[in-house]
Amino acid sequence: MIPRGGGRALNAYDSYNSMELMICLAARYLEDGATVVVGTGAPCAAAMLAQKLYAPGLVIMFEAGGIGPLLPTMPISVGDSRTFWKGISASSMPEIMELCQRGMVDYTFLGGAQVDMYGNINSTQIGGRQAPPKVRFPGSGGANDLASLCWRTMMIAPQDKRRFVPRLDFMTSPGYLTGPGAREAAGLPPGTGPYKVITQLAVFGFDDATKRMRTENLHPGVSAPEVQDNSGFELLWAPELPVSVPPTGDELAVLRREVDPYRYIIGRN
Amino acid sequence: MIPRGGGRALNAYDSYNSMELMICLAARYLEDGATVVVGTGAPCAAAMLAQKLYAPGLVIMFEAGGIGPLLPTMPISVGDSRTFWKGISASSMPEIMELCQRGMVDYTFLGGAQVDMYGNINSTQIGGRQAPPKVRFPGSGGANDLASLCWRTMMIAPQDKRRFVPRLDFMTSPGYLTGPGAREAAGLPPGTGPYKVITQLAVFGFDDATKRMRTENLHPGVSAPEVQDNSGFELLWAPELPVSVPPTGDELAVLRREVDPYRYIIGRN
Amino acid sequence: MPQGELFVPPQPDALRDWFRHKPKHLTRKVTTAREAIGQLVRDGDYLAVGGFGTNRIPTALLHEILRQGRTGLGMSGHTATHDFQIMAAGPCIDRVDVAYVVGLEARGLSPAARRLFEGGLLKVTEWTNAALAWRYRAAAMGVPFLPSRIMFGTDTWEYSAARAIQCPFTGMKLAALPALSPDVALIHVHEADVYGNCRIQGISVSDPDLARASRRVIISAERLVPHDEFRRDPTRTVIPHFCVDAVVEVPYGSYPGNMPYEYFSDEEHLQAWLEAERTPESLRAFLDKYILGVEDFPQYLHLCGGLPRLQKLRRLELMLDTEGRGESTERL
Amino acid sequence: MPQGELFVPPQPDALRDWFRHKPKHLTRKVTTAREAIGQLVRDGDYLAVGGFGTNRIPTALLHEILRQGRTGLGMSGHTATHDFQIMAAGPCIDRVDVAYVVGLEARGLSPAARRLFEGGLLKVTEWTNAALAWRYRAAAMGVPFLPSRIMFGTDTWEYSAARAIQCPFTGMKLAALPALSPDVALIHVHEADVYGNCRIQGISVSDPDLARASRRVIISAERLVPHDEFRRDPTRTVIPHFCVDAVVEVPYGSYPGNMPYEYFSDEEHLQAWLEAERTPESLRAFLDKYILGVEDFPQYLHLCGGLPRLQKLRRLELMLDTEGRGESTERL
Repeated sequence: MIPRGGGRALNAYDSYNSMELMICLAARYLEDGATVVVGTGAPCAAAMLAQKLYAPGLVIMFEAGGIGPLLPTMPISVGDSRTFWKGISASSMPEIMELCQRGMVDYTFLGGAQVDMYGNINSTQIGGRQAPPKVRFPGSGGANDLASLCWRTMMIAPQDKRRFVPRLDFMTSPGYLTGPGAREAAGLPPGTGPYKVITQLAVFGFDDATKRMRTENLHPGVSAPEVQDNSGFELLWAPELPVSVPPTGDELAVLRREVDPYRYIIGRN
Repeated sequence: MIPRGGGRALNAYDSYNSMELMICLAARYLEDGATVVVGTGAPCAAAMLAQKLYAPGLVIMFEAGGIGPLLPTMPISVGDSRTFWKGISASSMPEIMELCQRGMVDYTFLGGAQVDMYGNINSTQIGGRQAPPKVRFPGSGGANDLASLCWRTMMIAPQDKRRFVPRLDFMTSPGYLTGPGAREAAGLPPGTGPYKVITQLAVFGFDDATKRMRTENLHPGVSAPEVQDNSGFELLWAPELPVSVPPTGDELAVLRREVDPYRYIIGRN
Repeated sequence: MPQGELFVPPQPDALRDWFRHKPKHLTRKVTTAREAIGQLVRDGDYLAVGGFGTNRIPTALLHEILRQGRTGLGMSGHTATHDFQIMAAGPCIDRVDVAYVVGLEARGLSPAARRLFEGGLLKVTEWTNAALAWRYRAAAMGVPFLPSRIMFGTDTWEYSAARAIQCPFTGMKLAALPALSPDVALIHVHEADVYGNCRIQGISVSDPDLARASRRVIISAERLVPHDEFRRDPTRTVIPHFCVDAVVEVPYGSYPGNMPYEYFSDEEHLQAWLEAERTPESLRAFLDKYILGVEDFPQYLHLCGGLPRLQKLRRLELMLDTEGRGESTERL
Repeated sequence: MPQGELFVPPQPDALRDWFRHKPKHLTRKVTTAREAIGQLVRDGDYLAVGGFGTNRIPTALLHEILRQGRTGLGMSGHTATHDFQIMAAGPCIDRVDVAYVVGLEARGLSPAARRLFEGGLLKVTEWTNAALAWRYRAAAMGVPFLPSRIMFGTDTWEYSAARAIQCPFTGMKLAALPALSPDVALIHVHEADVYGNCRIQGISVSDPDLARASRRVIISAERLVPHDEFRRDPTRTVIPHFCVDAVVEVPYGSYPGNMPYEYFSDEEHLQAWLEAERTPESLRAFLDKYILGVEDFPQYLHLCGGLPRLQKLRRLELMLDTEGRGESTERL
């Protein structure tokens, strides 16, 4: 637990772990009336939290077909029956992917084993590009599709030098590829790309001119050198680096009591 | 009414009109377990008759989405509720067209204002190809699709020199286009094309070598010159010209009592 | 190369921007036909109509377009029969992608629609029902075209705006059909909630794709049902709310067309339309009486025989005889 | 140009011939899992599985493939998780189109599946979920490819077998996805009749397209229902009988996966699988106990706790607490 604030006696909401912090920060980016395709885990927790606190009109979707459920608990699979529990529509994989392709989905959240300075993501394998790999991961799933087609891609991911790498072992899903204009040149829809990366240390955006990852907020108690030390590539820095506003009591209460009462996700810290 | 047979006293099933004859002949071509996309009118009557008499497993489909109805009466529209009355599936236009495109539909029946010696059909307009036309008809509807994609195209049509023409005013739907190999060269699926044309005078097939229309059966009491005189193009002739087997009492009974009791179609003669 | 005009060229990126800014949250969209048409259909728009000509058609919305005197509309003729007839009566339209128009299937040809074509008053591009269905599908998928195997070798092809392409895998020749995203889609459904979620019973024709392909979507519904009814059985949602801009509750809204499971088509009234069309003058008198001279759709229904007539059409649809017994093939 | 191997090249004309000769009439297709797999799945076939990894999966059919010792199968990895795990356990497979495999979502990675990949025992082509979904759709539509806007610029693209094409209307670059027609599809549904008509409640994932794309289709169904039930409400028919070759009634057939509206996934058993996979020996012992050493699926269910366990999973699915009250978020 990271103690929050100064000399007061700690109560339950004065401390939070990094998973709770990342989820609460992510939730604040999802505005009311937006659409978001999420997976299980932290992104789903963030979307649920946003829906309960800030964005009652957030339309949560899952790639297997669930649209607008009243999520009663955290899904275990992006295709399980919770993903369309009292939903607007129990549709299909093509329905969701086509919603994304025709521009109706604002946000998606992705994870991965590695990310580079352009927000490109590896969820396929460690080791050379030629089989057999040293470690095989699941592959794209819907990640490449969502990163290609949704307007804004977000990541919630722990950060260290193994994960923030200068060169991906395999580029599963597109960030800004090799920099400005590269997505459009490659054939991806204009105006799309990585938006925010939220780690246990900081919040990153992407620099307009270079499309490189840029530190925008440091979490409470985190220093800039610490952030750079936990990245295998050189980070850019916003002119101002406001400290991330820590989770509020409300956020933590709803997250712990309603979103993830069994600590499936927030217990993983 | 065309009197059937010789000197016996006529009863109801000893005579029939040409619409009844055409429907009964057409019905015999639809084998059990086949699939057929039909429109309203005579083709639908033929399919219903076949289903009741010869082909209980005939799967009747309508381009708007109806699949396998237990047709209680003749539909008025190929999209009305009779077309999926107690049906196997109430699907969609793309569902039916994709069934055709992937090769699952054996037969279709088309009509038209004009047909040429290759079985090409005009249901678009009379007058030059450039608008405005002298007479405008509905256009392709699903006819071009069905003629392109179903395995065998059938026609039930009255025959005269205005309808059997040397050159169509507009080729709406493909028969054999300009002859052998032309469909494949144009890009249409191999092995498809016109199969039989049933008129008030004769049954026509298509000659393998030339893909031209070929008289195969003369209806009772009809002569070869009469058939040629009612065609604006030169007909080919099968080596044998058996007389069409006239409607049986069973066929006429079912057609008149069950298929078209209000004589919507068979009264049009 | 086909020489037809492409009235609505595919623009996937412009559409992405459009769809991005459609509202996605649950907002109340219930309004009147007058308001919906007044605000969402503009002169010159390209229009597409759901259902199938005389089946599950949004008659009330079409009457309203006629009543408000819209002109210069483009129209998709994906089996447009009575719907086309209403638009041709204005005439509200000046260009049409034809698959099937002018005819009313077995009922005959529309004299008024013929006059537009034969008088050269319409710009025309030829297609087929599958072509228009797949053009909607392409737009709904967010791609600029779909390949197909239709139309080759015919004049339909020559006067379409399709293009021949070669398959990069097989080398096959294919007909590329350009995505069609209408400015406005008008769709009649069985049930909607106030947010625009929709259910259809029976064949959906091309309406799921059409609702997803179009920039603006106006729904008329036989009845509004509680939002929770959709959440109770989300498998049955055919059109989700975020595709929809306006919802109008119109009982008997497909009359004189057939509404599956609700009422059959009124063949007598459809025949009266066709007969009224014989001359422009008789058509004008007919329109004055039934559409232009009435305030709203309930008045039209009243003029056509009102509830007793609709009750009869309901029995016909359900195949009940005059005594209410089922499986009847009587003509009522 | 992408360098992945195209395991199943598009062949629309060969497929047309195949589909032409599938029987279309209503014939009884009910059989056992053993018979269905025995007759319809051959060594070397290319396989695709419906549902979504641990949701609505045809577990009984997959067990039977394992039990009958099929080898050299190809497999579509359109989110294949527990289904992939079963096929990898054989191993029954030697090549895979990957979108999502090896992982079981939040549950972790399958050691046995990793051993296949990391030991170089599989031929692999990379795709995405949308790519495989649209590849099924292309085959279901009867076209050799569909265009899309995915995968560009990545290694996923490089190791796929897609092709870049140019749109004939807009000039846009598009990713052409080759039609994928599996030799066999295995799909678990809620309800089927003896002819193979099927209904699914909840998300359909890609199964409507998959059933239409595949040469042979084996359905396992929670329950058979009378044929007339389909005719009573034909709007709900998701897969029509003429796509289907065999129907097997398997109550709880998606266990240990989730079956929407019926029973939740058995997370304990799924964890036990993952743990058993740690070494080939422990996996073999697990398989011997649960699959290879049993006669049929009911025996497997019995070993896993039988009806009491399934009753618990049913309550979990319906969110009933131990007292049967609704909306419970208790872990039973």
